[in-house]
Amino acid sequence: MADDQFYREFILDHYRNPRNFGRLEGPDISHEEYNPLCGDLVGMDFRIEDGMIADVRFHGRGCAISQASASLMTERLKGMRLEDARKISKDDVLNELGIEISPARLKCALLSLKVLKVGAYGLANVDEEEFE
Amino acid sequence: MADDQFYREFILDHYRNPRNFGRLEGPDISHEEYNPLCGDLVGMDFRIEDGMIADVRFHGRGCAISQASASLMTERLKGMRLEDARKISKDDVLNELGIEISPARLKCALLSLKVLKVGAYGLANVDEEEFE
Amino acid sequence: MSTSRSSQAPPALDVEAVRKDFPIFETGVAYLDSANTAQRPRQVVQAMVEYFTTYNANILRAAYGLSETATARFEAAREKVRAFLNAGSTREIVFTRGTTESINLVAYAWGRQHVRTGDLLVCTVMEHHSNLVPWQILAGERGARLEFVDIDDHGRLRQDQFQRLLEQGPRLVAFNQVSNTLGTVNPYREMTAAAKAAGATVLIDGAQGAPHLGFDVREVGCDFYAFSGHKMCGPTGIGVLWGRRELLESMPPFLSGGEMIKAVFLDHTDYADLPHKFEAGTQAIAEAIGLGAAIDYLEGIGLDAIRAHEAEITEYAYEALSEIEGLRIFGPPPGPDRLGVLSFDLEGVHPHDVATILDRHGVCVRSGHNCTMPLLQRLDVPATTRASSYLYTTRDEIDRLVAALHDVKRIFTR
Amino acid sequence: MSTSRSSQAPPALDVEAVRKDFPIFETGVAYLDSANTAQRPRQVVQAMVEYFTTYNANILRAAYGLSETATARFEAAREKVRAFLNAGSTREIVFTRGTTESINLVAYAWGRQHVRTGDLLVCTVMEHHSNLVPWQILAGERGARLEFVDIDDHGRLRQDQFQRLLEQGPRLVAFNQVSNTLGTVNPYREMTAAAKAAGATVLIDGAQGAPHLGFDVREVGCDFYAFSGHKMCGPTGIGVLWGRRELLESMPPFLSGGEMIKAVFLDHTDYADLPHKFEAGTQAIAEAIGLGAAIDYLEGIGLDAIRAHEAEITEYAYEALSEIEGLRIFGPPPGPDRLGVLSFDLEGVHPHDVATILDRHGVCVRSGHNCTMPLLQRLDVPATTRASSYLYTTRDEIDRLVAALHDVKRIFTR
Ligand SMILES: Cc1ncc(COP(=O)(O)O)c(C=O)c1O
Ligand SMILES: Cc1ncc(COP(=O)(O)O)c(C=O)c1O
Repeated sequence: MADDQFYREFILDHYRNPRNFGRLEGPDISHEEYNPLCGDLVGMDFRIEDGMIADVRFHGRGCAISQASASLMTERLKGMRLEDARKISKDDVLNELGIEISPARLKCALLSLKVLKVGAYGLANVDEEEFE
Repeated sequence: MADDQFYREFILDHYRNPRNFGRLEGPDISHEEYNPLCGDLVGMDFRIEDGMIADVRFHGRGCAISQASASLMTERLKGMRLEDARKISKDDVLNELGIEISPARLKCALLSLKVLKVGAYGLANVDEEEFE
Repeated sequence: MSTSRSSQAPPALDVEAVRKDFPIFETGVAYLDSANTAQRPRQVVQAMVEYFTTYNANILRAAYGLSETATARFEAAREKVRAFLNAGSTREIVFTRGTTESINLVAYAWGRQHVRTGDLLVCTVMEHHSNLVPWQILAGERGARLEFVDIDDHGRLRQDQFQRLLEQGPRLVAFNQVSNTLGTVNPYREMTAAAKAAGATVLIDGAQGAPHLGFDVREVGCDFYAFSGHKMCGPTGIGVLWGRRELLESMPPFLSGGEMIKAVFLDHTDYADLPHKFEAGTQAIAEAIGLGAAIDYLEGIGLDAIRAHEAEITEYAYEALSEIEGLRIFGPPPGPDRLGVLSFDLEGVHPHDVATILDRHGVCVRSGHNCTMPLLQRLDVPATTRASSYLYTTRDEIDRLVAALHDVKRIFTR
Repeated sequence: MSTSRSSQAPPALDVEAVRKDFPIFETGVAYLDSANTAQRPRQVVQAMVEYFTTYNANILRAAYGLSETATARFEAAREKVRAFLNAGSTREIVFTRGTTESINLVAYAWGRQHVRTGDLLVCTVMEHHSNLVPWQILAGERGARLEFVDIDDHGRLRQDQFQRLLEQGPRLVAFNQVSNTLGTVNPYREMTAAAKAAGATVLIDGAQGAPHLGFDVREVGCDFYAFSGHKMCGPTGIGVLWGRRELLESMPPFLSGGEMIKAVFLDHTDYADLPHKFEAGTQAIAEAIGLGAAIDYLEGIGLDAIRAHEAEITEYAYEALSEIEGLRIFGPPPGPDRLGVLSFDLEGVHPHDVATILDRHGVCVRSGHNCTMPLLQRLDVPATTRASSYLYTTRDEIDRLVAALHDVKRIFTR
């Protein structure tokens, strides 16, 4: 049925077995974001070497969408050049999830992207609308 | 037509030629009331002798209803015992005007009664609802 | 499965007949989010449409027929609210946008006048943000202390703690009649009596109480009571603050401008009498009339009948949910001190995922913090799923909820 | 009798077609009180009914379809308002109950933060009480000075006086775009530029301007703009405050409670981002959606076409009224700086008597002080009779007004 499409196996797998879950010791960058609507939290620690994401871990709590999205994000980021990471867009994230996300859940899906943009790029004044 | 019924000749007569209009010198009682909705004002001065209204004058400005009602009221009051004046009711006033008054104009029609009740009887805590 | 708990037969409610009054049910949704906002019967919508299309005019200000009709209907709605609350006078009925504005009105107009440095304000840990943040801000501004009554393991207020706080002579006691997350009906009569005896001013947040239990301000004896139209089948954009007349009279105005004045001069203003002193600007006229129609509607069916129906549905739902493995319900068990608000946790599945899957089954529930974050911190959960019922809720809707929850479990244990 | 003043042909407005959208005209009234509140077209009523009957749910809070639809429509209404005002972002659009609440929001949240002892606040003698009393109260609380720009004999603001007040470096300048008693369109672009140059924060009360002229917040360059839905064919219970983003961001919240928070803890609260920081509690959802429909409706007809129609009606009415002996019209003659609000005095007859007799002819006009008592004190009249028009007003209605006024004269000179 439809929900099996929505909560696809690989999403539930990332939710139940999150990749790169945990903290880094002495990270070069560390940032957390919080979704007030549902209480979801995602944080990421980065080790940067020569402009490259040498290591990344995430921690947090929340719904399957926000946690699977963060887990997927860490897989994508590992070994990526920061300048390429900067180009990751909302659409990239949604395409990777490969499901149709309703407006109320968009913030969940994009929470890890927000952590990346605000934390790793220091885009403190990033427009909220990008993550809605 | 209907309006001729509403603005009956004697009302317009009292409006144009108010009876007992003016002030008393050194009145025993003097009181004014104001209708914030339309800016109508009615004030009355009383001379009391042996519990009897020996003389009364009114002053004010406003619509035909409020001014004619005040003029009619002074005619009724002159020579009346205070204790009888105390019994004058809302219905008495409306019956004397003899016209059907819409809710928005009721305050105009009853402004002089309010002056009488609050001023002459000292009913400072009189319920506003009585004059609405 | 369950039967009515009361031994004396309550007036019967024909839920299928009731549902015919609510056009939205034709869409087929199972609406279990009435604690968030209720559905509106056509009688309420019709009352508003009638205003807009046959006697639409501003109130109080004009001397022509349309405006007089509008004024009369608006004031008739106020009288309906007065009767609903058994208040002594319509002067005590102030129209606002909702519970939140009502409470803010008190926090600003009464609070700024009466609360001083070192004063104690007593609230509870189960309050909706709307009956918590205004007091937090007031306490911060005034250097007052804000203390919270905790709950016990069944989601009931700890009366022992409340008593100890009362011994400190609080300036204000503010609590909800019914919790919007736990469904707990607080012992508001007893709490009010104790708080008044301790010299406190008492505000009761009736947002969740008024729609189901009603309220008798004279019997309870509190000082302020606030509720929202939209949670009791009325429209959005309207609510009520009831206040004791002497208190309202001694308070400065809150919002100022048109309609709340007797006379304005460049250098000063004389304020209008109650209730207009607190109703600045053009009022939510259609909405007040709609609220009046909602009260007529609920009273036509009978609050007792509604209460009995809800008690039955609540018991049915509570039992059905309890049978789901890994599901934990917050708040007291069914009984006279709990209404049909069922917040729960489903092990291993976040409430947002629960709600999303339920939605795909056409079942509408709330997920999140229900505007009670401090309570959720106390319960140590980041969010809950909440199913809430009202006069139109059926066993069938509960069955659909339960079936959908089994699907959630199936998906998440695949 | 009159022709359109503009040389370039404005888009035409078919008033009979327009009137078919307004069910109330089937009652036969000549409605000349639109400056008080406008009539609502069926499109607006329908938008609200649709919400109530097909996707009625609370917004922002829930993750199911009905709630998402409601949220999307509510936020789409905000976007319509943004476009209507040409604002830079929907974050600058705050929903309120109306102009009065919008101005009070600024007086509380901005005023309490920025106004200090000895500061100068500049207002005008023609303000509606809603743009006067809040500043009076603020000035009183803060020990600030409140000064008023006077009018000249034509009901225009005395710009010489305004300049002199600006030289004193006021903290705030607050004035209306259009006067609700005189019909004067103030030179708001020039006044704003001058006030900004003098370092003042500028609030414009657009209650009478928005419905007829619209407003471009970026072109004008003011800091706050307030208007009401019910005066522009929208429902009651909804209005807007537009504020410059940096200003709104730096202001503390006004009302507090649900929806305006990021996170609440027992000892502190983090507030939500704009615009939600200023939208505490359940919003007037149906009403915001109705306002969106009203904007669509007005823009569908075209503000230019509406303006041209009103200019023609105003000129027609001005001439017709001027011919009545003993009748004196307040405010400027017809022209680009006057709208269709015609307040007048009929010698020897009190406005209340005028309105009562007009009502018996089915003609609805306002009588009284129009919530501008200081202006009436300045004009030295206790009250006025006011006839005001809008997009649906016809020459026939003006003719009925004139005929009824002759009857007033007949009765009073009998
Ligand atoms: C110029 C002006 N300002 C403010 C207001 C107040 O608007 P509202 O009553 O909708 O709050 C009005 C209308 O009454 C007005 O005409
Ligand atoms: C207990 C309680 N108090 C206050 C409120 C706030 O009501 P409103 O959002 O209508 O202002 C609510 C509902 O949201 C509530 O459930």
